[in-house]
Amino acid sequence: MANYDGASLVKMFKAIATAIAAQKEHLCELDGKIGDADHGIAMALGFGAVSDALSELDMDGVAPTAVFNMAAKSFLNAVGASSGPLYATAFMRAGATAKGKISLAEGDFVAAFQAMAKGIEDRGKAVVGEKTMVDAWRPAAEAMAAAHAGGADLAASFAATVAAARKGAEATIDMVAAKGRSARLGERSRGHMDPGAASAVFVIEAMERGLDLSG
Amino acid sequence: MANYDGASLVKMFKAIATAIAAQKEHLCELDGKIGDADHGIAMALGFGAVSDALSELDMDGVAPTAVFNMAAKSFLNAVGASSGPLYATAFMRAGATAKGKISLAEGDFVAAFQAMAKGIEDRGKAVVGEKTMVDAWRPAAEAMAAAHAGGADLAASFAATVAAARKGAEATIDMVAAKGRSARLGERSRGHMDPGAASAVFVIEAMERGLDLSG
Amino acid sequence: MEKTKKIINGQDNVVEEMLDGILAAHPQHLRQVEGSARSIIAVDGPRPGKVGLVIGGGSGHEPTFLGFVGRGLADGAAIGNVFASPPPDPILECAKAVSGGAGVLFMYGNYAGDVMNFDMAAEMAAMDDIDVRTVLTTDDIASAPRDERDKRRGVAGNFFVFKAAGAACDKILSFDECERVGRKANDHTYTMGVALSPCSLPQTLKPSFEIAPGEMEVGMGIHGEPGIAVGPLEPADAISDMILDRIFEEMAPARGDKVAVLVNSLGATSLMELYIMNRRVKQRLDERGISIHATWVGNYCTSLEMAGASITLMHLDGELQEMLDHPCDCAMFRVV
Amino acid sequence: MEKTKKIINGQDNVVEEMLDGILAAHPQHLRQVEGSARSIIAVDGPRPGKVGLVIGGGSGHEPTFLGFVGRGLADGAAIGNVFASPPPDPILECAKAVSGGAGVLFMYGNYAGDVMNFDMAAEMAAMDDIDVRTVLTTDDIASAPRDERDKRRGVAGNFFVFKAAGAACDKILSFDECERVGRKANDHTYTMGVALSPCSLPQTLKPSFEIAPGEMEVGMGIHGEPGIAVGPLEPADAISDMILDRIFEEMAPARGDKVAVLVNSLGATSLMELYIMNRRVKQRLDERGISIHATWVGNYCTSLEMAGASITLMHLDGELQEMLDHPCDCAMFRVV
Ligand SMILES: Nc1ncnc2c1ncn2[C@@H]1O[C@H](COP(=O)(O)OP(=O)(O)O)[C@@H](O)[C@H]1O
Ligand SMILES: Nc1ncnc2c1ncn2[C@@H]1O[C@H](COP(=O)(O)OP(=O)(O)O)[C@@H](O)[C@H]1O
Ligand SMILES: [Mg+2]
Ligand SMILES: [Mg+2]
Ligand SMILES: [Mg+2]
Ligand SMILES: [Mg+2]
Repeated sequence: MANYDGASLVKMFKAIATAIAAQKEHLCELDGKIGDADHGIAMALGFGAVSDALSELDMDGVAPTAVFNMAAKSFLNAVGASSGPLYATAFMRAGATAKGKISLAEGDFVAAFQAMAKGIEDRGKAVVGEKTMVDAWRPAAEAMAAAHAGGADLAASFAATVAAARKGAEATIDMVAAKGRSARLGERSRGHMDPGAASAVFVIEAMERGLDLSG
Repeated sequence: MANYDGASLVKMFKAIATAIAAQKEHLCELDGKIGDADHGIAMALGFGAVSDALSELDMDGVAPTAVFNMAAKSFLNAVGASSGPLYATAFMRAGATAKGKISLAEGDFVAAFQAMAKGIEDRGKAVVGEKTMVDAWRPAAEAMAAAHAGGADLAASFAATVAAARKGAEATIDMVAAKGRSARLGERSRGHMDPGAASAVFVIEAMERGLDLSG
Repeated sequence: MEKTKKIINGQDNVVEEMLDGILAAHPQHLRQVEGSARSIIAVDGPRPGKVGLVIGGGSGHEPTFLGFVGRGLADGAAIGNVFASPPPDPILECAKAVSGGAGVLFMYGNYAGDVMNFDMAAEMAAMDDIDVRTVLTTDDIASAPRDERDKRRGVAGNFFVFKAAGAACDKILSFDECERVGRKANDHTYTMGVALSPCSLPQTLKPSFEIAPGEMEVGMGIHGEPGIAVGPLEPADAISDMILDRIFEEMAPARGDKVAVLVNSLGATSLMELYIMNRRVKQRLDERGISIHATWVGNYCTSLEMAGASITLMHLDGELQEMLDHPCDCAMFRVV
Repeated sequence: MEKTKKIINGQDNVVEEMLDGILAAHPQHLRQVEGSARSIIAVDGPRPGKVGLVIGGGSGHEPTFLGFVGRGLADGAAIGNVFASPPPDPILECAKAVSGGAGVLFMYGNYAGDVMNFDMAAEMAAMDDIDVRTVLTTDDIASAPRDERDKRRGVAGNFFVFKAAGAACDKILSFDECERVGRKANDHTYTMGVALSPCSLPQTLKPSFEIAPGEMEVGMGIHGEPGIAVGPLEPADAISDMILDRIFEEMAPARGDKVAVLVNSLGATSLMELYIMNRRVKQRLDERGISIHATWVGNYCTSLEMAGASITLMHLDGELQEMLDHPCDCAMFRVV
């Protein structure tokens, strides 16, 4: 059973930054339909700043908590927008679950995902079904927990997690937004995927890729 | 030999108004190339106002001078722009040549055309070759004089006048503007017909049509 | 697709470069908080014993927010990226810089992103012993039904709301009073607008949304958030009537009441068009026997180069009128 | 072709309706001359013994000209149709209304149509024993070579020129002095601009000219008259440099000299872009050791909804600086 230290989390965040940069335009287009067309910009800016900040870190023995906290802080200060406090809170909460650990065991990801989902829900005062990134993060966190409880290894757990996030994001298409900028659209928000849910899928996919789960 | 009273001049001005209204867009387009795209608007506004004002006139025994003066005044107050003072001055001067007459004889059109061309030149401080309406009006006036001197009747004189105006307007295409708004373009003004020269042709054609020269 | 043309250098530094240009133009009015480039405060505003007023939000709405920083109006503004809330840090730095010990009011448009960032900053300020209260502007009557006023967005009317609260602060009213005036000002302010053509973010240089030829978007948000309806472009009077009818319905003004008027361009719409709308506003107010205390017409809250306009009415009483009339001296706005 | 969207009623009454809206918004500042709707004068400006200042020209440049009518600046403005000179009559009526017996100055941009109409009005005023002198603004350095300055157009810089002359008149200087200050102000004022996208007349609702994708027109006139060159759209700094280099060449400022700066939008170009340009203006002036006395940034002389911007520098001496600083109170512009 593999363990993931601070350095591997840095690699994970860099993978997220790369993935999001590639989806910048696509996410802006999604946001253009029901929001203000800047979600790709915000996310790319945020994870770009995370990646830059983490490059400055001394990797030698860096604690997972420190990586999450630095990610939270740099994301927050780079972004503004809704996604800023939402992801910053998610990473801060994830960091808290890793407090005192020098690396994350497979099971620690269950706690981290739960904390991230909860952090986003708390900060956004949102629940599943309101057409936000919560609709990807909450099922993802549940899938991770269920897979782990069922004895799956981290690779299999992540596969389930990604699948759940995707399904959750797809489900936002049919929803009417109740939180965030698009909430004012009422029925006009239906028929489009929530950009924050869409980007959550790219984030979680990139985590899977960046963590080198084959190890 | 026919004589033209005030009422027939009113008819003439109405014919001009109709002709110019039909060319409004075309004249704006020409002006768009080397000016500010409003020449058709100005001319249509001006002759529209002339036509409206003349409709108010008591036609019974109205003097040609009165018609010209009313045309000048209503054109001037409706238009602003360069064409306003230019045509207003032209009509005022034409009116002056008709002073005291109850109708215009064929030869009187020679004096009227000379006065109009001169009025435009004076007001605009322009001469032939500077890519303005003078390039249509001056040769038109000369052609009218020459034809009349050569014994042509008014119909034939007008035919020569219209032809000369057309030729003059065509000639502006190759000129570089030295007066008016387009004078700042230098070489970039070459290759386009001057809108004021173009509209002069429509005006003179409409005069020919409106005067009922068959009489 | 054809790229939207903008006079910018690169897409990444538009806000920094804009701020440099603003500070270069208005050194008598504005300065940066040391070490916090996105925190801009009034040279001559904050002072001990006065409630500090911090406004802010995304860039791209100029002269909102920076133009309204100055003596008698806001003490500071935290500046976000284009159409994005500022992060908590510059908000916090503004709060620290303008705090005169009497409390700090945060006022900004009601958008999820801004709320989350300003709330985080307020939590951080509390740790620095700065007492922060928040008044959200929610003047966009098209953005939620009347019984959900607290869900509405803040748009051009925040100009009136900030002005009134800024006057209260400048008069050294108590924290309670300043907050009360701010809330009251917001409750008395009603805005609705139409958009005719879209804007493009500097980062994408392409229109953030589409409005079909011959159509307008009714109630569109100032970041291009879709409005409540799409319809054929109407004449100026019909547009003004549609907006005013909805405003009157909510405001329920009585004969003899007084209002302040703001006819605002979203960017590309010209003063000529705004004044044509204002002509109708005056006619309609006259018809109803409502008197106009003051009228502002121009670019007050823009959305980059979006075409469109909004009408705001502030329903005045003696107090609000006094607050609007109170002098202020800002970089881009002055009442004498 | 797709029609340009505008918030208007009909194409025929835009100017009248705009004027109604302006008068409705600014009753403290502006009023119509009785019986001459297109002649607008300052409520509190003209007075016996003072040289009267009449400005004017076509509509579509708002806030030019009406916005600059008020105590301390112009006494009256004659308003033409969109992009067309006013006819002599409203100009004459303005002259009569503002004449205080000390002479009347006509100041307007140097365009053939305006010159002919204002000249006719001046001739008519002379018959009414009103002594009229004319100062044309010719600040557009792109519109003719330096040795033909009197052929140049008046553009955004007329704001500075009117301001200086208006101050001279307000200080009750003699007719000679007012005229001299006006001419001097014009001689010291240099403007150049670029256009990015065209405007459409309300009467046609289609673009009056074309600027290809990715291109800009350098030195374009404020009515869309073609400029001196067409080229690829450059970054803000390069555009500012190109303009400033030409201005510096003509102005030949020495280290230690003072200027006033105006960065003006032609309509659709946003404050964000203007301030980005102003950042560069400040850098370039700093480099040369030229000090900035004051900076104005915004919509001062527009061309309907054209996109583009111009930079104006006024080369100051003590006198011109005093004239710019002199208080004025206009509907759309104030110096306190
Ligand atoms: N209250 C909220 N709770 C959870 N997620 C939210 C909330 N508000 C917005 N979001 C998410 O943020 C996304 C928009 O992010 P972004 O475009 O970066 O911010 P902004 O709306 O401020 O421009 C939405 O698609 C949604 O998923
Ligand atoms: N000084 C002048 N002398 C004679 N004709 C002139 C002069 N200036 C302009 N014109 C004529 O006026 C025409 C433009 O008229 P118009 O578009 O109505 O006026 P403006 O240029 O004021 O918009 C030009 O095409 C030219 O023929
Ligand atoms: Mg967004
Ligand atoms: Mg023209
Ligand atoms: Mg945003
Ligand atoms: Mg014109």
